[in-house]
Amino acid sequence: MTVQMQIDRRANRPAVYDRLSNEQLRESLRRMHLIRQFEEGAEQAYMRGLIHGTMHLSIGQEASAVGVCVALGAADKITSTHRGHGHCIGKGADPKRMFAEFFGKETGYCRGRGGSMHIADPSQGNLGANGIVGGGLPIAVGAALAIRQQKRDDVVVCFFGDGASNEGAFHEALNMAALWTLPVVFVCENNQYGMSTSTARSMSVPNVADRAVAYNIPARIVDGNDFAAVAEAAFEATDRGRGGLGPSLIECKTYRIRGHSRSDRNRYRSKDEIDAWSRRDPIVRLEAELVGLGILAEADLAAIRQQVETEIEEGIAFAQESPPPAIADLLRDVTSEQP
Amino acid sequence: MTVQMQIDRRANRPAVYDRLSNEQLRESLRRMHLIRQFEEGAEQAYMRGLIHGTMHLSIGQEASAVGVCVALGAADKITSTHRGHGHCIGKGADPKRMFAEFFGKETGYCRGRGGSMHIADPSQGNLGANGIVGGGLPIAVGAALAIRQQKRDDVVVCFFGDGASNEGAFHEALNMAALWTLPVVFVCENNQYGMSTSTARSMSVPNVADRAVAYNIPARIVDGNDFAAVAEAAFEATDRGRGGLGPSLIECKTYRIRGHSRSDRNRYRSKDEIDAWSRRDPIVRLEAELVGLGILAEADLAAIRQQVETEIEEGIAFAQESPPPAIADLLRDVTSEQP
Amino acid sequence: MDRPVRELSYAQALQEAMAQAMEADERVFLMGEDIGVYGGAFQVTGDLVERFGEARVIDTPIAELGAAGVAVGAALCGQRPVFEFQFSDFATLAMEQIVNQAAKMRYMLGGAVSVPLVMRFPAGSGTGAAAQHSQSLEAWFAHVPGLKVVQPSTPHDAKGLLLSAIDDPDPVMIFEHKLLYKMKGPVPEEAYRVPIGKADIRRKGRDLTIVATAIMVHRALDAAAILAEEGIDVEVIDLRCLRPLDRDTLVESVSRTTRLLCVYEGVRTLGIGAEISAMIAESEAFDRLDAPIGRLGGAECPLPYNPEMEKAAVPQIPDIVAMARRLVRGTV
Amino acid sequence: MDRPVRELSYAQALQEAMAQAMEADERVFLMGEDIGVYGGAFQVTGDLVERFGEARVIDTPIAELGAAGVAVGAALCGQRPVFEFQFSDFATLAMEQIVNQAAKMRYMLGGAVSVPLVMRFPAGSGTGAAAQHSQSLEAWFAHVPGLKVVQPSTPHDAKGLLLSAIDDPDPVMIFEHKLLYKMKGPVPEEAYRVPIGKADIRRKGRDLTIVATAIMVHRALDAAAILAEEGIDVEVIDLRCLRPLDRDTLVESVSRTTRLLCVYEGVRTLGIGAEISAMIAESEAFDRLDAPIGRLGGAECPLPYNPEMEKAAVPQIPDIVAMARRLVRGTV
Ligand SMILES: Cc1ncc(C[n+]2csc(CCOP(=O)(O)OP(=O)(O)O)c2C)c(N)n1
Ligand SMILES: Cc1ncc(C[n+]2csc(CCOP(=O)(O)OP(=O)(O)O)c2C)c(N)n1
Ligand SMILES: [Mg+2]
Ligand SMILES: [Mg+2]
Repeated sequence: MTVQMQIDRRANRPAVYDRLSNEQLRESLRRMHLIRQFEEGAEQAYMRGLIHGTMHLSIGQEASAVGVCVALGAADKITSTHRGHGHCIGKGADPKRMFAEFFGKETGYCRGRGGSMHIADPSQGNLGANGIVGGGLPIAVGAALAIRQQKRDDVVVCFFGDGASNEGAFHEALNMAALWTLPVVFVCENNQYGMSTSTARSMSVPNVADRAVAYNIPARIVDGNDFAAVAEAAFEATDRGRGGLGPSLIECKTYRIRGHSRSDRNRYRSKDEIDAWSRRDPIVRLEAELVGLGILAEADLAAIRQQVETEIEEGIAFAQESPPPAIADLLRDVTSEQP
Repeated sequence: MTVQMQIDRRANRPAVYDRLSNEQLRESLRRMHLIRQFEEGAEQAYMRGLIHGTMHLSIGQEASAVGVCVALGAADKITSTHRGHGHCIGKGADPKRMFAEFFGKETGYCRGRGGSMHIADPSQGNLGANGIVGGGLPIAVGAALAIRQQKRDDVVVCFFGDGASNEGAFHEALNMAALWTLPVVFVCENNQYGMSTSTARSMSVPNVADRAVAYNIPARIVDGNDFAAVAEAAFEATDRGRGGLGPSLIECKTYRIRGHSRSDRNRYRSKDEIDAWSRRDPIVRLEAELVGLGILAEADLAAIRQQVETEIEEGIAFAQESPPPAIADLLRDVTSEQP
Repeated sequence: MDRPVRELSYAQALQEAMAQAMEADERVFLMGEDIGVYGGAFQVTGDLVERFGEARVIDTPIAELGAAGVAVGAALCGQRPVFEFQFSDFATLAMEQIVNQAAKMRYMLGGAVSVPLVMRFPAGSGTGAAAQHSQSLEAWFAHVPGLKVVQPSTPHDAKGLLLSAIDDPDPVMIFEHKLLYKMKGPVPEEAYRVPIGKADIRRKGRDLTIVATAIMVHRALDAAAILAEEGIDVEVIDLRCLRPLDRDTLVESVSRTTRLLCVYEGVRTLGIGAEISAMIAESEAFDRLDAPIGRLGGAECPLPYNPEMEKAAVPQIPDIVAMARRLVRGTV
Repeated sequence: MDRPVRELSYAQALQEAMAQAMEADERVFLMGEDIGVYGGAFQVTGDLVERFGEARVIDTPIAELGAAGVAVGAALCGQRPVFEFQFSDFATLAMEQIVNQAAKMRYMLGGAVSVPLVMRFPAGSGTGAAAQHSQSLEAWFAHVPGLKVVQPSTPHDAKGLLLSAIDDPDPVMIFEHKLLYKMKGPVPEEAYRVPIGKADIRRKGRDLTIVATAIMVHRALDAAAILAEEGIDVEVIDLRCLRPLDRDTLVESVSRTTRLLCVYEGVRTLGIGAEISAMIAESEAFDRLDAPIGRLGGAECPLPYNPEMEKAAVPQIPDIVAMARRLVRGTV
């Protein structure tokens, strides 16, 4: 297996770590924990009836979110998906305000109007999750066009799923990005399923990366559960974008451990499959790697976990204590004129 | 140039002619003339103010229409485009009723309700032209699904333009056709432009066929002005479809000699380019070939042209003499219940 | 006659309609995202794939425009597709095929074809799914000649209207309210039909006609019960079909009660109540009107996530009661 | 003051607005199919590519959904795109980006962003282009909170409303009637604005208010001239903006004239006249009404190709005259 080979090859320090300070690596691991614990916290709150609506957990996919975002600066932009908590935290969001959003509070990123599927933080370059599969693809291209027009050298990362690559929006967006040589990195988190439908049952080619040739876009397939592999591909692609060489596609092979959303009965996949992927947990792997490379000590790991746990607890408390939006504000922000 | 080489190579009788009787070859040439003269007749009628609306002429593209349709039986289906007169005649339509449609008459294929962009003849397997670029692509796949469900061995030919291949509908349709191994032949008439926009300015790859690999669909590029080359590819692809091997794509490189529609000022291309392509007239080439191979004599050519001229004149007369629809029938056929 | 009537949920009733249609006619098949082994996002298709196989219960890729076009093509060639949008909001991706192709094809082709296509749209708010998963866009479709648009409010009508829709030679759009899927009600076992184009007077009354759709029918009935105690006698009409409108039933009722209130969840401006109001205001019932025509529709905003705000964005029972009082007792 | 007022065509007026906006603000750019060297299907962008270059007058591939999304993304990031649909009918392919993204983004994100996007839609029938190139879908957009929808009827308003739209922080949809593009009228040279949300009383009258949109404004004015000779004094209001509606102007006018006729080209059912009628029927003007509210809209069919049928499918001057007579003189 390609994936296995890559792991063996990197017995030594990954080259990409030369571009990252130890502090950044530590922070990356911390963010992966933050994503995991954020989602576990949200899941519990949901089961306890504290949150309504639905949510899509990315547990098991933390490396692709953080591995990509580590290559980005604050001025770079991302567009995200319905399964976007990881991207959001990867791009620097505050779990407090994310929880507040889940709890429908005025202190949330969307002041309680958006919920899980719409969290955004434009001030940090996060243009938002999206409830529409594929909805963010052309928006990312537009953001890249704006960057070009504003003569900046930022890049845009567009996260999307394997299922989204079947949408016409994918085709139109990639064609325009390539045609106009725009600084976009298309990051496919291929977790093998679009809801219940496996890639084999929805795609006429085995890999999403196989589609990139139709746009003359360079594509790489990486082990999406390997932080370093993702980060390496992300730096390569963002360098290309910043250098005016146009878009790239990165396909991160990964897996969502939880069901698609809260209503999933998991009928379309086997327990064995889920277990096998659970054993490839990206957080466990990064921890082992950083310790193995002497970048972190076991004690650091415990400290990180502890710090994250506290942050999550505080986040939930903040959310619970925050005020809800005033019903009288129902029509506020429909347009820029306030009622 | 590839195209030139192909011509030289075929100094001898094209292999595909073994599958066609001399009568079929003669009829193919006749249909190409019929398309040409039909459009010239329509053009004149339009300029004389006898027809309103717009029309999209395919003069110069007759070989792809007829070369593909010669591989089809009456039960096979086609979907066509805004530039569909050739496909229509290729599939056996009667120019009388086509003219009647142009003149907005009750005897027209659409009883005067559709005009140039909507001519269809479902009884002959022609599911219709389409005013929406790319609109016919998924419809063709649906027709192929119906064939599968009805356990028939017919095929569907889906004509579309280079411009249409930039639509999301293209991506979605080709993916489903390949995924479900459906009997569709996607025939791209690449006439180098979508309206004023050249393929270089609208596509991130040089050929539409370059996109087929993204769907695992076999693709061939042929000289679209060479009847035999088109027919050969069409038989290969329809054989595949009938044999249960799934979809194919044929890209016919061709050129429209007229402007995009009646309002085109031709600012986006040069007279030289138009002249060069005019010298590769598919009708002239087929005539030369059939005479060279001894299939037709010069006298036959004159007879065909004469017969077509008469048919066109009669068609126009029929259309002019036909009654218009009754205004009282305005709401007829909106749904199956008649008002 | 005396058999106790069986109860099914709205979702089960829809499923039974599909199963009976598929048993009776091999041209009928289902298409949609995750309608096979997953059973549909709202479990409407449930286990049908086990009964009818993957060839007749087709999971499509996430490709609404293309998949809708596939359904149009299959319908055009003699099949009878029943297409599920996972959420009605995603129909925004397929409007081209629905509106330019399916709705117009028969007319554009001078009657040479028909497009016997059924599309199912889970619609409406109340599930906390926010602005992109909660819309009620049925009025758009009711604006399009060539389409028929139904909106059942009970399990009984869900089954009967879906069976009629599958029989129908033209494209029929069924809007199903997500909050109704689990609602139970009597559903006969046989494959009965509810006619497309007929409204249903759910409660007779003298003082005010309320025309409501989908979940608002139930809220209107509840409001009517409250109002009855105050001596206000409300007639409640379940519109059931948005295109064509059952003009006769509506005009007759309003002529009798002399007052009209339209209640619907879609955005108030240009929601279905706008058409009902305008239709009455230009009809012979106009001269009988004793009060302005009231409308309660969705708020002029996207659906918010916060549950209290979400409720505030669509008509609730107290809103209906209050508006009914104003129309019957006061001046506006 | 005394300068003779310069005349421009409606298309030229739009072009001048774009040119002035692009000169004043480098964030403004144009996107669409064949808007560069071709000049646009209706020659609205004309030679602008020569003046502003291909980086600011962008020919897109034929990919309406994606291109609309690109415009949304650019707007979100501080640019000011003006997007041309080649025909408004093709917006059916882009409803997702317009309705789920552009219209809702500000609200969904709690006010954190705005989407300063302008979209231009050549609409309407009369060109013999048949059912897929002749629709008037503006009512769909007026049903969507978060959008603003304008429909200028004169060169003057075309320029002024387009400039206001480009200034506006929110998505503004401009519906342009194809038959108006060549119509000439006075257009000041400076970059003036016409406010979004204000109707225009084009003719004062006492007996009947006609509210019309786009080309119907001109037909209504012609009808009013005919009716004046018969002693019927018609007030003609050019609605100009479909969302938000100028309620005050409409209610005031109808309260004065006591009669209302809505004339619009979109399909009659759920076209903009449905909303105007319903708005008046629930307003304080209701009690002043001396006649049913009349509506003349597009026929309940796709637009046919045959030119006589095509005319019959939308309101013409004699239809307006006849309906006005019935409302003022007779009972319906
Ligand atoms: C346009 C659209 N179609 C369907 C859905 C419903 N839906 C939400 S997520 C999802 C699966 C998406 O699969 P993928 O892109 O692989 O992302 P993943 O959920 O696996 O992260 C579906 C079908 C949607 N939200 N939007
Ligand atoms: C969805 C859609 N977008 C745009 C148009 C306007 N239009 C009609 S034909 C055409 C060019 C099509 O190019 P291509 O597919 O290459 O076909 P060709 O005209 O060259 O035969 C355009 C832009 C349309 N009819 N439908
Ligand atoms: Mg996936
Ligand atoms: Mg072309």
